[in-house]
Amino acid sequence: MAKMSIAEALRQAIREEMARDPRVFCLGEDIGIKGGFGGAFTVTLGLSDEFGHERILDTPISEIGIAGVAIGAAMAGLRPIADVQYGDFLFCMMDQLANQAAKMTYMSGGTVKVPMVMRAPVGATGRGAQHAQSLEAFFTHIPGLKVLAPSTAYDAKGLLKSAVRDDNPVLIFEHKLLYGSKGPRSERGALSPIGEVPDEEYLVPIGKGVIRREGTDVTIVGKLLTVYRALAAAEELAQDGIETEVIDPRTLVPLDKELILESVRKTGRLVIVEEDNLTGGWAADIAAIVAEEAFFWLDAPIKRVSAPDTPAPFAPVMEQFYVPGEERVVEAVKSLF
Amino acid sequence: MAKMSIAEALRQAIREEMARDPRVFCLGEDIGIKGGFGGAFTVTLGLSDEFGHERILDTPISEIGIAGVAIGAAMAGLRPIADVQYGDFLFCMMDQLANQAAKMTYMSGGTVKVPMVMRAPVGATGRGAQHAQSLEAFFTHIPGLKVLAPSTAYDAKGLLKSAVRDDNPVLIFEHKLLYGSKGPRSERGALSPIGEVPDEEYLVPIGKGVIRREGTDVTIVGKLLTVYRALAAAEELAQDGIETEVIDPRTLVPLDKELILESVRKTGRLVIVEEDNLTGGWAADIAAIVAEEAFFWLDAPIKRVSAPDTPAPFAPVMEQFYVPGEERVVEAVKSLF
Amino acid sequence: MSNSKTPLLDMYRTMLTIRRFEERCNYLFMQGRIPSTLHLYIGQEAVATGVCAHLRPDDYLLSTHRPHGHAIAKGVAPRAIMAELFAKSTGCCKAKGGSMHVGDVNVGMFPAIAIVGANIPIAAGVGLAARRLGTDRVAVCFFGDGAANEGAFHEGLNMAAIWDLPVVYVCENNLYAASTPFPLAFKIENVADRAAAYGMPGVVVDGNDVEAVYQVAGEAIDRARQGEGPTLIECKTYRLCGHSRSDPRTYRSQEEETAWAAKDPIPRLAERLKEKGLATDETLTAIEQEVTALIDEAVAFAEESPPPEPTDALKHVF
Amino acid sequence: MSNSKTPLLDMYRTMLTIRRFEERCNYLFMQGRIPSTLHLYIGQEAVATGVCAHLRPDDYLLSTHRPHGHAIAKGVAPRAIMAELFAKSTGCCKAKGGSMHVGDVNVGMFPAIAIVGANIPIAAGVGLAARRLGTDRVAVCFFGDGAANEGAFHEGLNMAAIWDLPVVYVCENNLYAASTPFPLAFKIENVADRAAAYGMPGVVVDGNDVEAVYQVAGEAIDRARQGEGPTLIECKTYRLCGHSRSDPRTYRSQEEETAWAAKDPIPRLAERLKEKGLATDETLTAIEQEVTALIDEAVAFAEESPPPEPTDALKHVF
Ligand SMILES: Cc1ncc(C[n+]2csc(CCOP(=O)(O)OP(=O)(O)O)c2C)c(N)n1
Ligand SMILES: Cc1ncc(C[n+]2csc(CCOP(=O)(O)OP(=O)(O)O)c2C)c(N)n1
Ligand SMILES: [Mg+2]
Ligand SMILES: [Mg+2]
Repeated sequence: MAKMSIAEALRQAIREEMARDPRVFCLGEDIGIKGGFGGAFTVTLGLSDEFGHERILDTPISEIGIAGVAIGAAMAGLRPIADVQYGDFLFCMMDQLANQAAKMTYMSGGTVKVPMVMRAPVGATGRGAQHAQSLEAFFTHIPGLKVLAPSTAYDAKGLLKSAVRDDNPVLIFEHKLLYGSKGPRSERGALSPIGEVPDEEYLVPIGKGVIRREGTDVTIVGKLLTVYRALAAAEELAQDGIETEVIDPRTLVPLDKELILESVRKTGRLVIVEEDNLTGGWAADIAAIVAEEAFFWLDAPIKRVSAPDTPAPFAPVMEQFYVPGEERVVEAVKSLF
Repeated sequence: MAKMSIAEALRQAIREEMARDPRVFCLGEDIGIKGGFGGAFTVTLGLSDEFGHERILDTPISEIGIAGVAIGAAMAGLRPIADVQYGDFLFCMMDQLANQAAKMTYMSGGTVKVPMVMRAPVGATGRGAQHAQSLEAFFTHIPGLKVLAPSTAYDAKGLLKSAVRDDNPVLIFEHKLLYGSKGPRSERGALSPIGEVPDEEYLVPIGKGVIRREGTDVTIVGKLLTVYRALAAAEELAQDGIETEVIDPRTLVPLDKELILESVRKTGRLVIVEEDNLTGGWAADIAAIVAEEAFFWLDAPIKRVSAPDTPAPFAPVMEQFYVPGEERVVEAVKSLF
Repeated sequence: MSNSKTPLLDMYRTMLTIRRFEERCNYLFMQGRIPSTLHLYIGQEAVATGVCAHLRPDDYLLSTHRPHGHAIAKGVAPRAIMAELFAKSTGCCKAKGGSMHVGDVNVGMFPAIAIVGANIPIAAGVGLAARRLGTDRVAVCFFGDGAANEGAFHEGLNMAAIWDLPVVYVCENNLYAASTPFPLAFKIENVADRAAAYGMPGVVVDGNDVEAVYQVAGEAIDRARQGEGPTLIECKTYRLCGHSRSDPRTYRSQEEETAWAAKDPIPRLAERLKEKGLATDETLTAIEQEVTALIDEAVAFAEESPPPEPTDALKHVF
Repeated sequence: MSNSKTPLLDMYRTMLTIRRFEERCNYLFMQGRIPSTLHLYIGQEAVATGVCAHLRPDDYLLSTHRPHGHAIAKGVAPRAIMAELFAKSTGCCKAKGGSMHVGDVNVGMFPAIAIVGANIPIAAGVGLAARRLGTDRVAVCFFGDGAANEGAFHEGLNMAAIWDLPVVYVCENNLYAASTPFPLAFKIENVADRAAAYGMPGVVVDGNDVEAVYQVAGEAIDRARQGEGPTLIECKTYRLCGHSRSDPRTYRSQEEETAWAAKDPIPRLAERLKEKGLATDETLTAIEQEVTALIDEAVAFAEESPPPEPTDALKHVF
């Protein structure tokens, strides 16, 4: 077992997959320049020394092109790992992801595959409205894409490796405050969970969630950063005698629905916490699933704890209000009893 | 009172607003060419004869540009009505809509306004996966945008006029099968509801829904085409003694939440019908709101009747399976009793 | 690439197959036997034919909302295209795609892409894969004049250029994007002039002259295959039909249509063949009959094929 | 536009204000008194200054992630920018925007746009409004070399060109897009060479020579104001600082940095002023003091200003 950050775990996953399969390569902005950043959050740092600039391919600032090239390369036999510097820029390549990558296999009657990975950092980190969004909900709503959201180093490595081997387009959302990027690319206010990662090779299967904490009184579903908010809230709630079950789905599409439903059937109460805006968020989908499929087990309304329906504000005091904190989770849970 | 189609009602709204306010203008592809189509569904047909080509501005095939120009023009004092030929192409301009139009007012601390309208046809009409999508859910999830979905000629006209006068970016989704476009641009299988439209000027306020049919046993919320599916289902259900209330929110953002909550408090049962894909759809948000705010009035699980999580298939037999029909609505309602 | 080796008669057969295929489509569509919408290629046959005559089955083709001609020229079976248009389970996309998405990867044609310009960066990616996998395959990407104003054009061409990718970009400038005449959307004469913005060679050619297209495309495809990078070819042409289904074409003048009808690439090639002694009227009649039989067969196949099951809609998402 | 009328001393003051403002920002940032990230403009001051010297307060400016210099040159109060960086309620965007979105519509500067290239089509729209409303206002749009590879660049420039909009596009080619050197992303010499692809004039100018920038910008702005359409100006320059906050700049060579430091536009202008007899060392020292006082005041204002209320986050969505 080695201890490492998520950025390191992702780097290791890329390194292993590239060593295993010559078809795997990375492309993106500022990912491999000598003396450069290794991507916006250091994930690819040093990899061009190992694999060369053909396989750690620096691109122009051309998001449509990055996505398009990744799609075309995947259709013709390579296995690209592309990235955007901030998730917000996925909107620049939205047509390529939503209309091309996601629909190609379907439109071809199953004869064409698009085995590509797109990595995107999300979350508000004091940079204002255009570098802050949580994009997961948009992409869970596009059939044909798989969507991952690892919150630990173990999962980040295992899921990225699975994503590279998957024959379909996979988006991986990574939270900026969880990377643990070092040096000039480190983040203020980061949580940077250092996790244990086995020395031997492993995969984390796409589509399997985990229970991060067992409990009997209420279920909290979180993802990425809010898994940690949920765990912190659970600690506090325990002091009031409320036993919280915390679920981290890890994969948003396909979703491990049964894990959530089973938990709610046990606890009778559900709170969903996400950093994204309330209206139309991913939390709504979880609520809708449970309101349909576990309705008779529910003892209380389903609560969503989300950012308000505003863009991300710049000032730290406003941003802290915007991003759901532990207290809001505690309050939401308590309102159910 | 005059009787007219939605395409005609929209055209009249544009004509009146352009006559009223010289700052209003239209831009888009193939909207004003002499001898051309008047847009993909004839909405702007003939308007360039009346207003000239400066105010019915034909653009290159440049969706980023169309949105960008509309945004810039709105920021500097005009009131553009832009359109895309098919809603699916909104993805090509997604950055402009989501990152620029929606956030400009906020980022400026309220000092800049973006009074623009973007019109987009939605719905599956036998053209395959890239000309079929229902895009509403994506845009309801972007704070800073208002989102309208008129299903009658009266609402189409009144809401478009309100949208033009609104100081914020407004998206209007129009269903291809409801336009009633004539001549070469008519649609097979269209419903084309002809509606009464007052001769005198009127506005439909943004943010107010309507009850399309009153009932006591179950609430169905639909939008655009599915309002008609819901009404047809209600007829059928009435024969089994089930009295259905059908709600058409007309405006998705801001949402007339109270109208829905009140109805559910009365009926105790809720079904939401939309043409969009199930996961992450707009229906999820309605379900989540009700599961939180009217939970104790609910007598049964909340049901969503949506398209499955696939792209739109081409073959009519598959498309009919894909788009939720009246029978699926009836079945969903009956499962609640 | 010398003219003596030019497979002119084969190209004639291909062009005629495309023409007759589409005329039949139009007829079937008008009769209501084909659903949806159609973007016909009538008048532009020399472009697809002249370009694809150089391609191997393992070369790649990326197409648009107007793909039937490209598909036939690349070797997709007309019956499989016809069955797709009929929305039958035997269609080249199993009736999942439809007219705007026909393709068959077994002959190197990916499903056509109906978002204008979106195939352009994808073609760059395909070219990248061809090179990185150590093959000498080439990717050809067709698109219209209208597509050259999409951001995807810009990003895709630039990336193909800076990485010297084995891609040939073929712009079919038929003077209109739907109803929009070229000069309304461009302040320049030629789309090919934009090649210079990417450090890529650009060539303009008469797209109604299959020999000229063949010549220019051959050079570009050779360059690409030899690792010398992409080319932008602009073929000046004209669609002798509406933009899509029942387009009345009232945005074009009668004179213009007549002038271009006189440049129809098929009679033009027929004349050349006879001039060059490569065909007689009899040869051409025989080809005509061959083509008719092929299309009759395709229609029969499509009509007899079973439709998909409604629930097939759920397959092939992943 | 003759050199005799050139407001060289005013431009010196502006350039120095930008330089000292940013040096102070950097210092405050390193001290942790400014949150978030910063993209400094140090080294490029001649561009914003030479261009904006021609602009009226009612002309428009569209900026980027690196906007402080543009803002100061356009007349946004340094104290309002500083307060924004400090995340105070008195900031030019009420602390909603931050460093990457500073602006003040009262002096014609819209909030800067941090999505690379996205301001380019928006500027076309602003120009369209200026004309349609019957004014002779001009819109200036700044962007970097990297932005010229975005689809938004392509679509925006083409639309500005075909409609002859009153827009001046100013590409600040500082040889790098973040860490990416120009030749890795372009197979051409000059971004301005792309103007031809849109039928627009393109000009290359030494962006470290404020007189040259002033000259070229003046011509383009005049053209735009007189309804003769847009221009693409490329200013060759260099940032004498990192891309953002604590960038170690290890992707650039020491020699290159040194060579460009020697071309620093501010000492260069100081020399010119003295050569021309427009200033003495004393004048320059006086300006230096003036500027320092201005910036001290801005910092004091920012520090003393109240932060926003947390719930202010909910305001200004619509
Ligand atoms: C991104 C996008 N915008 C608009 C359309 C609608 N549309 C389909 S074909 C077409 C015209 C295309 O013109 P051109 O590229 O010249 O090709 P042509 O039809 O002439 O072959 C348009 C506007 C589309 N399919 N995709
Ligand atoms: C669409 C988009 N892609 C990527 C980024 C991340 N990013 C911010 S600045 C920058 C480099 C910009 O280079 P250039 O346009 O040359 O401007 P400069 O920073 O040199 O002033 C990048 C890649 C972004 N903000 N927006
Ligand atoms: Mg065309
Ligand atoms: Mg730069």
